[in-house]
Amino acid sequence: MILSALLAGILILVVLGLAGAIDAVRAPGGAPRGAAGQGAWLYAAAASITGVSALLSLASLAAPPETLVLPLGLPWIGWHFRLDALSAFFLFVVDLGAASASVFAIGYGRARHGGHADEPGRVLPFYPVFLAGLGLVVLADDAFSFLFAWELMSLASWALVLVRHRDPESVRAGTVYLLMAVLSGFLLLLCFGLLAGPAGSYGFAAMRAAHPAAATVALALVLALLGTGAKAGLVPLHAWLPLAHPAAPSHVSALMSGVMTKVAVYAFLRIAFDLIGPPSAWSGLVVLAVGGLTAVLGVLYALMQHDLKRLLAYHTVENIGIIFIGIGLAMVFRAGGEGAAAALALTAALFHVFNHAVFKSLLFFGSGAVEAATGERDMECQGGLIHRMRTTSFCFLIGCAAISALPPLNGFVSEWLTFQAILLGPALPDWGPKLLIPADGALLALAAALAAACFVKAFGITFLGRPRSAAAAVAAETDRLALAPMLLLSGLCLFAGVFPGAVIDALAPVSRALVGATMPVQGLLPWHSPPGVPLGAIVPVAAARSSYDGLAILLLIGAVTTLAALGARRLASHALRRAPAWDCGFPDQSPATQYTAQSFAEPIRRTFGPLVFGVASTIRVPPPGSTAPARIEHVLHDRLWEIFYAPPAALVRRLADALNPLQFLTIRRYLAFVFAALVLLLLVLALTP
Amino acid sequence: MGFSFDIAHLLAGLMVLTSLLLLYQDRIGALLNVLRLHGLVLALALAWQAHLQSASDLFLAATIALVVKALVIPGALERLVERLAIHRLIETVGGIGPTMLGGIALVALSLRVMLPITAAADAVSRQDIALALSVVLIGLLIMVTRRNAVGQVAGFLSLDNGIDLAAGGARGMPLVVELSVAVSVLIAFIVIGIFLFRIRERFDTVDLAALEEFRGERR
Amino acid sequence: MIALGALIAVLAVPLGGAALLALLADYRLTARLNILFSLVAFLFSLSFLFRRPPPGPLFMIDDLNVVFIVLNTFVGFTTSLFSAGYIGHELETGRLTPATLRFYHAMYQLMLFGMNLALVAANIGVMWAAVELATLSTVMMVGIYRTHEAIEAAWKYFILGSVGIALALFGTILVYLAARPVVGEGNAGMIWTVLLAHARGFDPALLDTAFVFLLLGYGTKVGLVPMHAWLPDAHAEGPTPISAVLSGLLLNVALYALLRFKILLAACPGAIAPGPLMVALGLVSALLAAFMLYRRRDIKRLFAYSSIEQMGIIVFAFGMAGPLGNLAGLLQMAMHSLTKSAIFFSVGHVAQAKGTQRMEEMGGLTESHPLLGWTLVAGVVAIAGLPPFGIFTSEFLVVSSSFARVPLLAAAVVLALLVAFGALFVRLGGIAFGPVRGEVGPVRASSFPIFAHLLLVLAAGLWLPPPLISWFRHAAALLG
Amino acid sequence: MIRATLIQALQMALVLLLAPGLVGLVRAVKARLMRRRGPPVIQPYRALRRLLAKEAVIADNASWLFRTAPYLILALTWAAASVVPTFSTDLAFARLGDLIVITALLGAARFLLALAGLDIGTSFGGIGASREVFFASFAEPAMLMIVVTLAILAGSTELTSIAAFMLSPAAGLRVSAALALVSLVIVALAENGRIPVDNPATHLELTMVHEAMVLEYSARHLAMIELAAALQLLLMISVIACIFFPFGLGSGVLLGLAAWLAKLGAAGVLLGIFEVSIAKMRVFRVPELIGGALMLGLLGTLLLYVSRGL
Repeated sequence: MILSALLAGILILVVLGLAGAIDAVRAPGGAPRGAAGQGAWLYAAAASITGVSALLSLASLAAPPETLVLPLGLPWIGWHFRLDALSAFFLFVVDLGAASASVFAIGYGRARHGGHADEPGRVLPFYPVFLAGLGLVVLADDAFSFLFAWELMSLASWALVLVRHRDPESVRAGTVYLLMAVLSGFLLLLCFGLLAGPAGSYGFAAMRAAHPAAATVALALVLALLGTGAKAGLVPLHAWLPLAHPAAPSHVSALMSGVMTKVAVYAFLRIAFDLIGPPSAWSGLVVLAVGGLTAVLGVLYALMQHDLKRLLAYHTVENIGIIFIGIGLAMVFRAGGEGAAAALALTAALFHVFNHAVFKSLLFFGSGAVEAATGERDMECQGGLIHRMRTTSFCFLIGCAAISALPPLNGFVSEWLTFQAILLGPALPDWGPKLLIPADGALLALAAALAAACFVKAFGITFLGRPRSAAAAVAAETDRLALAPMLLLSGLCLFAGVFPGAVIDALAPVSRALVGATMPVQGLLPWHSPPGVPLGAIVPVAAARSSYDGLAILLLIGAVTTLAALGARRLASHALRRAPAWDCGFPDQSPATQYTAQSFAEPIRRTFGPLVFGVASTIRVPPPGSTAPARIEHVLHDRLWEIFYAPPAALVRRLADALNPLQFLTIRRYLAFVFAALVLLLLVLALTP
Repeated sequence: MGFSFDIAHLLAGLMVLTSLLLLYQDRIGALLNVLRLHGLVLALALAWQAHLQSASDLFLAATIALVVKALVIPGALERLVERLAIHRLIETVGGIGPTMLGGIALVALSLRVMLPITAAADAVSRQDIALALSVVLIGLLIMVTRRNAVGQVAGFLSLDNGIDLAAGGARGMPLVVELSVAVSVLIAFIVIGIFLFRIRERFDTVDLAALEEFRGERR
Repeated sequence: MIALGALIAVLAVPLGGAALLALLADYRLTARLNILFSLVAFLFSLSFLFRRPPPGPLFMIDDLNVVFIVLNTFVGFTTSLFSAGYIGHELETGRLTPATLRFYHAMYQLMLFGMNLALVAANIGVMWAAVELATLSTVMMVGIYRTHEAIEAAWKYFILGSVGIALALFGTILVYLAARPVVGEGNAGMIWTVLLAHARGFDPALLDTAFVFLLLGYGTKVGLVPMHAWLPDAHAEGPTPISAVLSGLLLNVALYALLRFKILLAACPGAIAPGPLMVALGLVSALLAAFMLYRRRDIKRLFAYSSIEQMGIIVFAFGMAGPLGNLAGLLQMAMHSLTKSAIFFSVGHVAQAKGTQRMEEMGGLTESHPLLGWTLVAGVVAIAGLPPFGIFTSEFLVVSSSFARVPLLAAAVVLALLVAFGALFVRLGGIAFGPVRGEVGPVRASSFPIFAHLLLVLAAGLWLPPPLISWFRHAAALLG
Repeated sequence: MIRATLIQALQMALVLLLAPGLVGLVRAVKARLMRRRGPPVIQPYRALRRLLAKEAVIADNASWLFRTAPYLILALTWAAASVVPTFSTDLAFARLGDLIVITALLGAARFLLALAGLDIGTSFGGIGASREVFFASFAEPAMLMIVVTLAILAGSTELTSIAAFMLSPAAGLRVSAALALVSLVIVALAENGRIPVDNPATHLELTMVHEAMVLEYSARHLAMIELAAALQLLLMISVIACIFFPFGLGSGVLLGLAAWLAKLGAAGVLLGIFEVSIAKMRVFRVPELIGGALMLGLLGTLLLYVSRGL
């Protein structure tokens, strides 16, 4: 019942896409049609559908699985759908992001430099289809409809990446993106082909029932990791992500970063935990290693960015790494028969999935608001926005704190849970996990610390300090409808951080379905909270081992802050005077003397540079007597791009060049080819007995 | 069998021999003469088959071969050479010696390919097919090794003669006449095409760059 | 009887049409008549879906070729629609004259006749002749612009095609020779049904040799590497309707011939398996064409190479055989016909609007010509095998079914698809997006054919009616 | 329950009260070792009082964040300090969080401080914030490796449980614990901005970190930050004491109190001696130092495997 309602919602989304196309056709050439709010009706409709859908999926989280077959696609396969705990959870994440992005889009469209206000015709037809694709992937229950939805999702988002198509970078980003997306589709296709076997049983139910050989399982897992990793942004398959995500309008970037990468995580979970039988420990270790590397490299690259949205996109890479660390741990623990630990690790990963969807959407909305206000994505042109965009800056700060894993917000809880799972690693009997898991813990901690550094930079350079450009100096707060979802998501960041038990208990059905065990019941809600456990407290394993109480921490901080403030009010002078900045007595009025995004990250670049980045520095010192300033320039180039992307591209180019003369031969030579082929085939005939 | 087989065999063998002769020629005049011979031998072979199979339509085919392939087309080619003032010497690729060796290797190949044919197939067709295959292959070889339109047409013609030979040797094959007419039309088209479009060296040029000017990509 | 009448009509209408159009001078009238004849042929062919004539010595219609015939007449019809708008513009720019148009229309119908005949012929000799007829008529049309390039292309097409035809003829004779000891002399040795019924007793060595010649001969028309060289230039230099017909139809007709012989070979136990040969040629074609896509500068040549790539995949699928492989091949073939002709329709409009076929001089089409630009995007998306279009379905079947059997081959196919994909989308990015470049001429021609094709492909991607599938399955079963 | 609440309240009051004294002690020790008379131990209290009494001057473009940050920073540090067992493990807030939570609370305080440093838009604030987060990004993984070692050793990340384990005979003498101690000391030095990482006594020097960030603060705001810094120092010392020298923790409040005060005094003296005998490092050498701590932590984990015979 719920499943049909959800599918009906998706169908309406597709119809909305068509309506959007018609709307776009009526305003030919994508020219603005009077009011800036074109398409508001569409976004409103999308928001209500996805909102209802989010609630429905939340409600069916603990319900028994529902299935449905539609007579579409290939007749003997059909389109199978299934709503179980895993899909319900991910659908909730998807629809939560989608609903808030849709509401944001209405306000975003009204704003001054709104990302799509100038080209609504290029957004409206594809946006609802993108949402539909996201939802369909999660609900699909056979390889065909899964890949159909998967590619549809990629395709629609590709079109959205190309909204600013006049920018050649956008077009390039779109091409790289779609190529990687298609690569991921093909890898998954191969994976499903393996799992389906020669008989071609593409239904997930059949794959679940089958017991493939160990080699098949291993190959399928590798393919699944590569295929979903290419979509999720696992290093080194991530290179498209920081190109494509920022290029789209901000509400779409939010969806791509916050939601679409989660759908890839979903795909991996579905394949690795559900379709393939119990994996071996080594596969979990591979996932673990890849996750750790992804987390650290993602954040290091993020630190080097000064385009706000690109920074956020690289952070998505980092967070995907964290999620995959959790997943890898769950795989290792499950293979080792540690059900409770596997449940902990998996819950941590899923928790982080939810968290990242929330705060990454929030941050992208914030960046969209900034872009709409100043017309610039470059952080070096911002500054001081906290004075003019108060609500935006507050929400963005919440998002920054959450993504930096600061208590009492949600990001901390999931990372803390991941740490707790990591701390259970040394108890495993094998040497591989024993050594790798603590190392991964160090990587995770490094990533978390660097993330904090990065978001100090992101928030500090963008919102604090003095305006670095004229546009930033006159920026105005963004539209109210754009603010509403930001406030909502900020509230969710706080809620999930303060009542983590509620989230953990809600995830229990998912964890039971995937690893056959759950975490201990936490104080989900007051009415079935076990006696003696405080409301906000979570106990991952045992109370004596570790515990965390988000609500109490919040209350404590609140109380102590009030105490400090009251104390100061009582004891201290109330006098306050505004004056020019002190700056050690040398106040300089030029905002250019402020720390920039690049200079902020300079120490980290210098330290990690030799390892990770290729940096070409040029120093230009003017000749003696010249008053021109000396300049130092760093050009960062991505080592991973050079290792993993450039050679294949160069190979294709070389082959294309080498083969190209075949177009310009004489007829005689072409005849010679035919002749050679004939003789060759005859020789084959003559020589084969 | 006996005598009738021997004659058929002889004529088919002659076809291969003439094909090799064609391969050997590097002067247009001689080439065209050999081509005439080729057509003539084909006509004879077809006629002999017609006699053997007492198939009247094969006589027609033989006549067509005689008229079109031994007379009209070589004649037309000769006119072409005069009108377009084509160089009398045909530039070949790879030299005559290796080409001849290649031709002989092709004969060997076609025999090897056709050897496994079961004895159930009658001896005439077994021989004919093997030799016809050689003629076809040598025809292609001629096309590939001649840098000159006329040389290539000659190659194509001899290839076609090989096919006719095979068709004639296929006892009771229907539509032989129609097919041979169709192929003759094809060749006529080629010749007319050369006339019409003044394609002198379009088959080939020594200078690749000159040719590329005509390719759409380099416009 | 009715069915036989329909069959004769499918052949007679284009033939009569060709004769009539050759006589009429008014190009407006002839263009309309061209549409009319094509439509009538299409409608008649539709009747085969419900009622088929019994197989006779001359003609036969079975599950396999009915797919081809309906597709053929349909694309023939839509292309004639497109052509009517297209030639108007060509007349204006003076590239064509009313006199050449008369010739053009007559040739168009003649070509349709040739293809229809090749598809319904029960006799392998007739089929061969019909393919030759279709080839020659397209050669004429490729050269119709009389530019150096067009003549060059037509000439190349002609020569390579002739050699291919000759090889196919030799192969046909060999098949007859193989059949003769078993089925006796005379016509019976060239009739499909008879051949197939007795294939068990044929001499395998002869059939093997025959298949090599047929594969190379008809493979030339299919556009298989290394016999493909005519294809890009013929597509690029001829009028666009002809490019659409070449890619959408002629390649299929040649493929159909090839498939027939494949069935025959499969029925003879001692003969070599045709599968590996086709798989190898298909893969080589797909890979080479994929790499060739990168350096193309002419938009029509680009899509011509894409046709080679697609035909490679299709031949690969048929080579892999099995119920899924054959089904995938048939589906892919049908989808490719529809999609590629739709692409050529859009490309034709684009080239006319821009006044050039050079891709460097095109840009921002989605902005300057939104409808055209987006249909082109949709076409490329479809041809690249992305949902919601039908090629996704067939490529899904090709890759997944072959991967389960021979993983490495499937990996090679995926490589080819990816490489081609990259090239197509790099190009598409420049043509359809980015700042507007080049002339911005108006497009007046109807976009109905484009939409009709794309909608069909879209519908096939979403939903394949069970009757259609069972029909395809029968055909696939015929292919073994 | 009531007892725990009382002890908790006492501890929270004590840490706040003792923290400036600890700073004063360290300064006094350093001054003596440098043969200066130096200020008295209670000098920090005086400074705080004076700061509180003054009129606050803030920059024209200071935001609300700049004004609220000091209170939050103090609160976060204080909250972290309330979880650490100082003189008794019977704390009402003991289950609020474990060692990781404490680290994270301090991280949150640092996050705010760095933001406050950037708020005015001066180059000093920027340099301080940049370096602060730079050091922290090494210190945190090192801290986590210590946690891993302890978790393997004691089977818990809760400080009370760890302390209980360390008091039990099962603890014994372990190399890995010693490595963890060294590592933790380095981390503590870095986190508190002590020599050799930062020099809390310097001003207007390009190497300064903490002082550069708080340059724009004055009066009561500065007082909060100074107090928070002192509190953090006390907190880290208490953590070290609680983990590695848990003597007196389980044996009554009074004894525990006495032991804690003794430990604080000893630590203050040791810190003073250490700071006098070593020079400040170049900024870009610091990662090597803290990276060393990280390596020690890893080594500790490895050695633990060995000692456990795994």
